[in-house]
Amino acid sequence: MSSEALIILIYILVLASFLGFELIAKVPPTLHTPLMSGSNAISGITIVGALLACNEMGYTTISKWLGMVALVLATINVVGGYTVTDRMLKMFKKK
Amino acid sequence: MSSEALIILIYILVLASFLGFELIAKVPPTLHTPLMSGSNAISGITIVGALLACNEMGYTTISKWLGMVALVLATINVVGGYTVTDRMLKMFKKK
Amino acid sequence: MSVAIELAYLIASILFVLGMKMMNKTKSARKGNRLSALGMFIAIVATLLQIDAISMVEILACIVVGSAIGLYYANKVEMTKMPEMVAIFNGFGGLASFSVALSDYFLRTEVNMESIELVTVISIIVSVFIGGLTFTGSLVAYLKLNGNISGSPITFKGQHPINLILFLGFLTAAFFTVLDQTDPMLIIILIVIALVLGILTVIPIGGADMPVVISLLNSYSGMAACATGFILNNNVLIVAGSLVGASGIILTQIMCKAMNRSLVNVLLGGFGQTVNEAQADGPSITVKEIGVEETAMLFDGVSSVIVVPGYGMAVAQAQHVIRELMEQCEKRKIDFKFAIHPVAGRMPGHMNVLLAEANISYDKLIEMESINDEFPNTDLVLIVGANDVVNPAARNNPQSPIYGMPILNADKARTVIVCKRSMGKGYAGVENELFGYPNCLMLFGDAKQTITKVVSEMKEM
Amino acid sequence: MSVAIELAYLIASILFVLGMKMMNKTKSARKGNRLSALGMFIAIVATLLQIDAISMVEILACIVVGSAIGLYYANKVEMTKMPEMVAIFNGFGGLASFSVALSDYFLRTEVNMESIELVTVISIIVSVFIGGLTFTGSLVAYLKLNGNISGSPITFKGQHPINLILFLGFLTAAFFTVLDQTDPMLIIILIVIALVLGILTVIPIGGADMPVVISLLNSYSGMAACATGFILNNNVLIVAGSLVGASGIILTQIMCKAMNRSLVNVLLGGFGQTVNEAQADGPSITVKEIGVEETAMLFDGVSSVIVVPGYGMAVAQAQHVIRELMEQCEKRKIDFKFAIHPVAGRMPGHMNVLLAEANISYDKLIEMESINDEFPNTDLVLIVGANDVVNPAARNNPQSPIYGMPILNADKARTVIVCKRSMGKGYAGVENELFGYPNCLMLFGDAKQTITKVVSEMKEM
Amino acid sequence: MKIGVLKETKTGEKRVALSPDVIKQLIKKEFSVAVEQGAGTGSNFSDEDYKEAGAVVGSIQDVFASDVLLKVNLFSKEEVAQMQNGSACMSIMYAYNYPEILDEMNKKSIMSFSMDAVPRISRAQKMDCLSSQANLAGYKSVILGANYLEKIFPLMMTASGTITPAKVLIFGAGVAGLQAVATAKRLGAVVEVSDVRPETKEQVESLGGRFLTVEGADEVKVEGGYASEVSAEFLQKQKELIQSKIKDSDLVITTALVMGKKSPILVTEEMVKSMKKGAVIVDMAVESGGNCEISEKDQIVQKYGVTIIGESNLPSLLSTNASQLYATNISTLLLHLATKDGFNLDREEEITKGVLITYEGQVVHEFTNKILNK
Amino acid sequence: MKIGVLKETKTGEKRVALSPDVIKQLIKKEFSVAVEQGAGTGSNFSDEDYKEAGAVVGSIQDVFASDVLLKVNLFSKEEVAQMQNGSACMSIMYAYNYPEILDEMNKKSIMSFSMDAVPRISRAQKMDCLSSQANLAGYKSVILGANYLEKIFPLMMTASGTITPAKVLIFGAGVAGLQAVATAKRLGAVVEVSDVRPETKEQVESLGGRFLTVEGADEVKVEGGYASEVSAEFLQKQKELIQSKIKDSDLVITTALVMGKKSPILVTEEMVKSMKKGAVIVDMAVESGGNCEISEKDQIVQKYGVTIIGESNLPSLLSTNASQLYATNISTLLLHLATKDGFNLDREEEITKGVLITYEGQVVHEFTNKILNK
Ligand SMILES: NC(=O)c1ccc[n+]([C@@H]2O[C@H](COP(=O)([O-])OP(=O)(O)OC[C@H]3O[C@@H](n4cnc5c(N)ncnc54)[C@H](OP(=O)(O)O)[C@@H]3O)[C@@H](O)[C@H]2O)c1
Ligand SMILES: NC(=O)c1ccc[n+]([C@@H]2O[C@H](COP(=O)([O-])OP(=O)(O)OC[C@H]3O[C@@H](n4cnc5c(N)ncnc54)[C@H](OP(=O)(O)O)[C@@H]3O)[C@@H](O)[C@H]2O)c1
Ligand SMILES: NC(=O)c1ccc[n+]([C@@H]2O[C@H](COP(=O)([O-])OP(=O)(O)OC[C@H]3O[C@@H](n4cnc5c(N)ncnc54)[C@H](O)[C@@H]3O)[C@@H](O)[C@H]2O)c1
Ligand SMILES: NC(=O)c1ccc[n+]([C@@H]2O[C@H](COP(=O)([O-])OP(=O)(O)OC[C@H]3O[C@@H](n4cnc5c(N)ncnc54)[C@H](O)[C@@H]3O)[C@@H](O)[C@H]2O)c1
Repeated sequence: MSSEALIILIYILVLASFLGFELIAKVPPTLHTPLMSGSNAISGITIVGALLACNEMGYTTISKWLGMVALVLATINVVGGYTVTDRMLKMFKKK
Repeated sequence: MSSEALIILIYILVLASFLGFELIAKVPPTLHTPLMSGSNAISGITIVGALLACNEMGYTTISKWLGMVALVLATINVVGGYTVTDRMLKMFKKK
Repeated sequence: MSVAIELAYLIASILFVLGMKMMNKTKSARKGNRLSALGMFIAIVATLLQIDAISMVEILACIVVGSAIGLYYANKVEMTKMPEMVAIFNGFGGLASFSVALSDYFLRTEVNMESIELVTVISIIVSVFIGGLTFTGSLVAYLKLNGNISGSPITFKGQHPINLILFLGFLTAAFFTVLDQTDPMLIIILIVIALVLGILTVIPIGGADMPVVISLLNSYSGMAACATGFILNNNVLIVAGSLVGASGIILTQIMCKAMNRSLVNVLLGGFGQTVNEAQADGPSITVKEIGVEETAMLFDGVSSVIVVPGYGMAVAQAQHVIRELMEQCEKRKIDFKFAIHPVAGRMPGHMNVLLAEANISYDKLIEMESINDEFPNTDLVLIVGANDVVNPAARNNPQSPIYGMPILNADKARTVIVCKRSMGKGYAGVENELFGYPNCLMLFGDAKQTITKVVSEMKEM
Repeated sequence: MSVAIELAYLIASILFVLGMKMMNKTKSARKGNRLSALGMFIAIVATLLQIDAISMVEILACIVVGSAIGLYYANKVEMTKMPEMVAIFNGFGGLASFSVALSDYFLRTEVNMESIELVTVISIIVSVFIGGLTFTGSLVAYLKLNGNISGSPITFKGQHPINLILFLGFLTAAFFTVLDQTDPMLIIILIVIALVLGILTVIPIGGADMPVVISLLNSYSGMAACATGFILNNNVLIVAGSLVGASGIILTQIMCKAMNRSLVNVLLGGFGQTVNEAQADGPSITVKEIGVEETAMLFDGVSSVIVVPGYGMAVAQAQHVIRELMEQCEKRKIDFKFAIHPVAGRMPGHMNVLLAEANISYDKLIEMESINDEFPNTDLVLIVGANDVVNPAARNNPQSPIYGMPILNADKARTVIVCKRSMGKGYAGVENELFGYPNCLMLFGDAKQTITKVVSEMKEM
Repeated sequence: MKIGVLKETKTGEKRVALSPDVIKQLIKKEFSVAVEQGAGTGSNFSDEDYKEAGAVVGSIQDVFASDVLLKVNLFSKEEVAQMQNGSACMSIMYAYNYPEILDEMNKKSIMSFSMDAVPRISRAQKMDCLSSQANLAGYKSVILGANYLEKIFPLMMTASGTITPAKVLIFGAGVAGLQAVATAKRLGAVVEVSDVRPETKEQVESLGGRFLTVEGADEVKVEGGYASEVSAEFLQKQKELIQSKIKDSDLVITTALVMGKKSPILVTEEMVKSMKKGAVIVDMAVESGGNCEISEKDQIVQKYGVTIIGESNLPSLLSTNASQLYATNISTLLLHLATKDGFNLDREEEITKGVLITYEGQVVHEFTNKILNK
Repeated sequence: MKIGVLKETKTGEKRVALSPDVIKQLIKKEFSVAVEQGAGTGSNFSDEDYKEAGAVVGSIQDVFASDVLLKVNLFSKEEVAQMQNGSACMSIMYAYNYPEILDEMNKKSIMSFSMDAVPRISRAQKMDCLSSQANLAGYKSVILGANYLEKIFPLMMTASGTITPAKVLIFGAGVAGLQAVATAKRLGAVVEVSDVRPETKEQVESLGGRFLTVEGADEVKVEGGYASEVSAEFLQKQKELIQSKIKDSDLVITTALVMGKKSPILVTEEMVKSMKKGAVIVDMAVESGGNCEISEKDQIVQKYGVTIIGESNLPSLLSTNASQLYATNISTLLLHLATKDGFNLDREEEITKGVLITYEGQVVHEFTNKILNK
C-alpha cells in the first residue's frame, strides 16, 4: 500500500470516527440496548472480509477454512443482530 | 485521476459533509454569527489552493496572476475571518 | 475492484451513517435499523459479485448456515434475554474479524509465501488482538448473564499485574512478529494471549455491570472490523468499523453515566464491586430491582395507575414531580389516582397538605375504604416512600406490632413498584414482606430524584 | 507530495472538525476558533514547504498584504458591523476559489496545453460558478447592510424567469466547455453568468433576511473550496470545504427556523418578503422567534438568569414548571432569580401566591427596585407571560397610557426571551416595542407547555 | 413644607396615615413632619419610632399648625374647625357623601385631596389606597371567616375519618375578591366565585378558583375598572345560580361594590335561611349598604344558624400592614403634588384633577359635583 | 345495648360525643342510642339530624337510663350520681387528676373508660382522640393567631410596597405542632420549630418548616411517642436559642407537653418583653400549666404590647369537625370493647387494658394508680 493510500484510509478512519462520536451524542436510555445491538450488527461488516477470504482457490488451505468459519460467524452476527434489534424496536411502537 | 482515487475523495466528501451536518445540529442563536464567521474563515482553506497556484514558474502567465489575486483574497478571508470571530467570542467570556 | 462495487460500498457506508443517526430517536429507530440492514445487504451483494464461481457453493452454504442460526436464535430468544443475545452475537463478530485476519495472514505467509507490508502486519495483529479479546470477553459476559457462571464478580489476587504482564507479553510477541512475519509460533502466542485476556478482563466484573461491558466489547468488535479493513484495504470495513468503534465508546460512556460509574474504571477493567447490598437485618427479603427506564416503559404500557404516597414522599418533597408524572400519565389516557392512607406521613392529613401544595385536585385523592377494592383491577401501583401503610403483615401476621391496622391493599395490584431509598423500615420499625412479593419491584433511590428521571424518560417516549 | 505534508493536512482537518465542534458551546467557542486557526496555520505552513524558492517572494508579499488588510479591517470594524464584515470576507473567499479554479484552468489549457480530465473540468466549472456567485452575492449583501444600496428588497418583474434562463445558459455553456475545454469564450460566458446570478439572487432580498443569506453564501464558499479541492486533488480542501458547506446549510436552516422562514424559500432565492407580520394593528413590530431547543441551549450556556413572571404565568399555571426550570439551572450553577414587579398579575401579590405555591423560596424573589440595576449584568432574562410590566414605553413614550409607571428593565439584559402565546397585548392594551428589540427573542406558545418542553430539553443535555 | 399626621378618631380605627419608614423618606426630601402623640399606637408604631424617624411628636395643636394634614379617614367638622385657613388636607374622603364637611372646608378655603379618588391608571398605582386596603381586606375576610367557622378549610384524610374541604363562595373578583380567593385556596378550601365582569373568569382561574358563569354576563358595562350597574335580568339569573350554590357553602364572602351607588343585594334573607347551620358570611360591602340583606354594619349577627359578619373596617384589623401601605400611597400622592416648598398643582394633569376636591372655596371635583347636584 | 349521649356541661364546650353519621353506623350494628336534647347544637347537629340518624332524642333522664354513657369531657360528680349502678361510661378523663370522681364511680361500681388513655399503637390509631383533637387544635392555633395578628402571613410585593412574611415560631412538633407548621406554611409564613425530639427535624422539614437544632438534643428520652422530661442543660441551651429567635417572631405557638407533668416553661416573661409590639402568642399547653410564663387559662392577656392567647379548648372552636372525629374515635373504641349485647372485655388485651380505669369498684389502671399512689 502506498503511504498516500494509507493516509487516505486514515482520513476515512478519522472522519468516520468523528461521525460515530457525533451521531451518538444523545440517546435516550431506552434506546441503549437496541442501539448497541444495532451497531453490533453493523460491526458484522467483517462479513465482507470473510467473503473475500473465502474466495481462494483450492480446498485445503487453512486460510480458506478460517474464511469459512469467519463467514458463518459473521453471518450469524449480521442476520441475528439485525433481527434481534428489529424485535426490540418493535416494542417501542406506540399503542 | 483514477476512478478509485476519485471514489476515495468522494468518501471523504461524504463523511466530512455528514460530519458538518452533525456538528452544527444544535447551536444557540447567540452563536449563529460567530459560528458563521468562524466557518467562513475555515472556507478560506482555498488559500492552500492559491499558494499552489502561485507556485508556477515565469511571471507572465495569467495563471500566476490569478493565483496571486487568489492568495491575497484568501489571506484576507483567513486572517480577517479568524480575527473577527475571536473578537466576537471575546464578548461571551464568563465574567 | 470495479468502480460499481466501490460505489456500492460507498452507498452502504452512507446507509450505515443514516441508519445509526435514526437509531437515536425512538420514533425513527426501527427504520434506522432497517436502513443499516439494507446497507449491509448492498455491501454483501456487491462483494458476492466479485466472488469466483468455484467458491460460490461453499460460500452460499456458509451464508445459509449462518443465517439460519442467526434467525433461529434471534427469534427464539425471550425479550428478557436480549443482553445475552447481543453479547454472543458480538462475540461471533469479533471472532469473525479475528478469523479473517488470520486467514489473510496465512494466505500471505503460507500460501503465497510473500512478505507482508508493515501496515498490514500491524493491522493483522490489531485485528487478532481485539477480535480475540472481544470473542472470549463476550463469551464470558454471555455465560455470566445466562447464569452458566456466577454473575457475581470473580476476583483473585494479582489480577491487574497478571493482565499487565500478559499485555506486555503480547506487545513483545507483536514486535517480533513484525520482524519475522513467518513464525507461526509467534502468531499462536498472540492468539492465546488475546483469548486469555478477554476472559481475564471480564470475569472479575459483576452481573450488574455487564451491559456496560457488552457495549464496550461491541465497540471493540467495530475496531476489529476496522483493522480488518486496513488489512484488506477496504473502505466500507473502515467506515463501518470506525463508526461502530467510536459510537460504541460514546454509548459506553453514556451508559456508565446512567449507572454512575466512570469510563476509566470500565476501561481499566477494574470495576465490578457489587451494587447496592440491601442493608436489611433480620430475615432478609429477596427483592427484584427495577430501573428508571423500565419503570418509564411500564408506565407507558398500562391503563390504570394508583399512587400510594407515604412519609418518604414528604421527606423527599416529591409531590411536585409526582404531579408531573400524573400529567404524563393523563396525556397517555391512563387512569390515575392517589390512595391516601389515613395515617400516611407523620401527622393527620400530611399527604393532603403536600398534594394540595402540588395542585393535585381533591377528586384524585381517594380514601382507603373506597379504593381498597380497586387494587385488584389496577395495572400498576406506585408506592412512593410509604411502608407501614402497605405492609401486609397488618393483615397476616398477628405477631406484628401493626397487626390489626387497616392497610392499603396495594399488594393486590397486577404490578407494584416501590420507590424508596433502601430496604429501610418505616415508623413501626417492622420488615415489609410486600417488597419480596413476586409482583413487586423495588425502585431504589430518593423519591424526588428517581421519579424525576422516570418522568423525563416518559417525556422522551 | 510528501507524507509529512499529507499528515499535516490530516492534522489540520482534525483541528477544523474539533474547532467547529467546540464552536457549538458558548463556553468553548473561543478555544474552538483558535483551534481551527491553528489548523489553518499548519495547512499553510505545510503548503509553503512545497513552494519553490523562486515564487516565495511574491507569495510572501501577497500573504503580508492580505494579512495586513484582513487584520486592519477585522480590528477596526465596530461590533455592530460584524455581519457586513463576515459578508465581505466571505465574498473574498469565494473569489479566491474562483481565481484558483481559473488559474488552474489557464495553467492546463494555455500554459501546459494539455487536455483536462472530465472530473477536473466539472470541478473547475463548479468552482467558478459557486465562487463567482458567492463573490457578487456577498458583495451585494455587504453593500445592503452597509447602506450603500437600499436595504429594502429591490424587485422587478420577471426576476425568477431571468434567473432561470441565466442558469440554463450556464448549464449549456458548461456542457460545451466539457466538450471543448479550450474555448476561452465559453469560460468568459460562464464567469459572467456566475457573477450576474450572484447579484440577481441577492438584490431582491430585504435587509432583515441578510444574515440568512450570508450564512447560505458562506456554505457556498465552502462548496467552492471543496470543488477546488477536487481540481487540485487535495484532501484538506475537500474536508474543510465540505465541512463548511454542510454545516453552513444546517446553520442556514437553523437561522431560518429562528426567523420562521423555510429553507426552500431561501434556496430558491425567492425570499425577501418581510418576516411574520406581527398580527398587531398600528405600527407593527418585527420580531425574532426562538424555538424550544435553542432556548434550552441558551439556558445551558449562560451564567445568570432572571425570570420575570406576569399574568400569563398565572393563566397558564406555569409556576410549577418554572420551579423545575430553576432546578435545572441551579444544577448548572446558574444564578437564578425572579424579578417581581409590584403590579404583575391581576391582584397585589399575585405572583407571590403562585410562586409560594410552587415552593420557590422567598429569597429568590427580588423586588423591582433592588433588581433593576442587575439587568445589564444578566446574561438572560426570561419573561413569562408578562407584558406591561416590562414595556419600555413606560419610560420612553410620554404618549403611552402606561407612561410613568415604573417597569422592570428587562430590556437591558444581554438576551431577553419572551414566552407568550402570541403578539397579544397586556392589560393596558398597548403595543410592546421590547419584542422588536435586537436582543429580544419570542418564544411563542402557552407558557406551561413551552417551558415544560424547554425543561425536558435541558434535562437531556 | 410641614406635614401633620393626626391620630384617627373614628371608633375602631387603628390605622395611621404615615409610618415611621415613610417619614424617614419624607425627611430625606426635606419635608418636616409632626405626628400627634399616640397616633401610631394602634398600628404598633410607638412615639419613639416616629421620633427616631425624624418626626416631631407633639400635641394636637402642634400638628394642626402644618401646611398639610394627613389622615386615613375623613376629617370631622371639629378637625376642620381647627385647621388653618388656606391649609391643605388629604384623606380617604368619599367626598360626595359628606357635603357638609366640604362646605366647612370651603369656608376656610381649605384645599382637600381625596385618596379614594386617585384615578385607576397605571402610573397612579402606587397611590391607589383603595387597592392596597382592599387587598388586605380580602385576606382578612378569609381569616375572619375561618376563625368564626366551626370547620377547617382543607381536606384531611385521617385515621379518625375524612374531613371534607370547606366550600367558600366569593362574590366579586375585584382586588379584595381575588385576594380572598388566593387566601382561601391556600388554606385548602374549594373556592367558587361570581362576578358580573366576564374578564374576571380568567383571573379567578389563574388563582385556582372556580368561576360561576352567569349567562347574559356580556351585557355588563365596565367603566375605568369599576363595574357599573348591571341589568335586572342579569341579577335575576345570577340570583338563581347563587341560590343553588349557597346551600352548600360554608363561608360566603361578598365584595361586590358599584362605585357611588348602594351595593347590590346578592344574598337575600331567604338564601341565608337555606344555608347550612354554622355557615359564615363576611359582608365586605356593608359600609355601602351591604351585599347581604341582613348584615349589619360593625355587628356580628347570628341568624338562622348562620353567622353574618358586618365588619366595615377590615383593613384596620391589619393595622400594621394597612398603615404601611397607606403611608406609601399618601406620601406618593403628596410628592406628586408638592415639593418641600409647597404645593405645585398642575390642575390639568390627570391625577391632580382626579384627587382635588375643594380648592379656593369651591368644590372643583367633577364626579363629586355630579353626585351632589343630582 | 343502649348508648347514651349527654350534653356537655363544661363552659365553652361545644363538642358532642357522637355525630349523627356515626350513630347511623351504630344503629346498623343494632345498638340503640339516646341523645340528650340539644346535645349537638354547639356542633351544628340539630335534634332532627339525630332523629333522622335513628337516635332517640330525649330528656336527660332517658339518657341516664343507658348501658353506657358517652361524653367528651369527664363526668361531674352530679352526673355520676345519676348513673345506674354497674353501668359504664366513656370520655376523656385524665383520670389521675380527679381521684374524687373515681371514688364516686367506684362506689357505684361503674366501669369507666378513658379516651385519653388509648395506647398509641398502630391499630389503635382510629380510637386516638388525642391525635384527632390535637390535629384540629394545631390548625386552629394558627387561624386564631392570624386573626389576632395585625399583620398578614404571606410575602406580598405590591405597588404600595412589599410586605414581609410573618415569622411563626412553633414549640413542639407533635401532632398539633406539625399541623400548625403545615397551616402557617400554607398561609405563606416563614415557620421555625423547636422540639426536644431530634427525629422531628425531618418531619418538620417535610412540611417546609425550619428546625431549630439545640445541641445536646440526643439526650432526650422518648417513651411511647411522648417526650419524657428533658435535662436542665438542654432546657438552658434551648432557652438561649429561643431568646435570639423570639425577638423577630410575629406569632409564637407553643404545644410542648410532657405527659402527666406540668408543661415546661419555654417563653418567659423576659422573652415576652423582648418581643415585637403587636406579636401574638398562642399557648396550647395552657391547660397543663402553660409553656408561657404569663399566659392565663381561657384568657387573652395583653402585656408588653404582646397578645397572649390562653384558650384551653381549641378543638371546641372547631366543634363540627372535632365532634365528627371524636365520635369516630369513641365509637371505634366502643365497638372494640362491646357488641350489641353488651361489654365483652378481654382484660389482657392491650387496648382494653390501656383504657379501663375503674372496674368493679376498683381503679384498675396502672398508670393512674402510679400517679395517685405517689
Ligand atoms: N399520620 C399520622 O398522623 C402519624 C403520626 C405518627 C406516626 N404515624 C405512623 O407513621 C407511619 C406512616 O406510614 P408511611 O407508610 O407513610 O411511612 P413509613 O412507614 O414511615 O415509611 C416511610 C418510608 O419512606 C422511605 N423514605 C424516607 N425518605 C425517603 C426519600 N427521600 N425518598 C424515598 N423514600 C423515602 C423510608 O424508606 P427508606 O429509608 O428505605 O427510603 C421509609 O420506609 C405509620 O406507621 C403510622 O402509624 C403516623
Ligand atoms: N397587580 C395588580 O394589582 C393589578 C391589578 C389590576 C391590573 N393590573 C395591571 O395588569 C398588568 C400586569 O402586567 P403583566 O405584565 O403581569 O401582565 P399583562 O401586561 O396583562 O400581560 C400578560 C401577558 O401574558 C400573556 N399570556 C396570557 N396567557 C398566557 C399563557 N397561557 N401563556 C403565556 N402567556 C400568556 C398575554 O400575551 P398573549 O395573549 O400573547 O399570550 C399577555 O400579554 C399591568 O398593566 C397592571 O397595571 C395589575
Ligand atoms: N389600572 C390599575 O392599575 C388598577 C388598579 C386597581 C384596580 N384595578 C382594576 O379595577 C377592578 C375593580 O377593582 P375593585 O376591587 O376596586 O372593584 P370594586 O371594589 O369596585 O368591585 C368589586 C367587584 O365586585 C364586582 N361586582 C359588582 N357588582 C356585582 C354583582 N352584582 N355580582 C357580582 N359581582 C359584582 C365587580 O365586578 C368587581 O369585580 C379590578 O378588577 C382591578 O383589575 C385596576
Ligand atoms: N403510633 C401512632 O400511631 C401515633 C399516634 C399519635 C401520635 N404519635 C406520635 O406521638 C408523638 C407525640 O405526639 P403528641 O402531639 O401527642 O405530643 P405531645 O402533645 O405529648 O407533645 C408535643 C410536642 O412537644 C414536644 N416537647 C416536649 N417538651 C418540649 C420542650 N421542652 N421544648 C420543645 N418541645 C417539647 C414533644 O417532643 C412533642 O413533639 C407524635 O410525634 C406522633 O408521631 C404516634
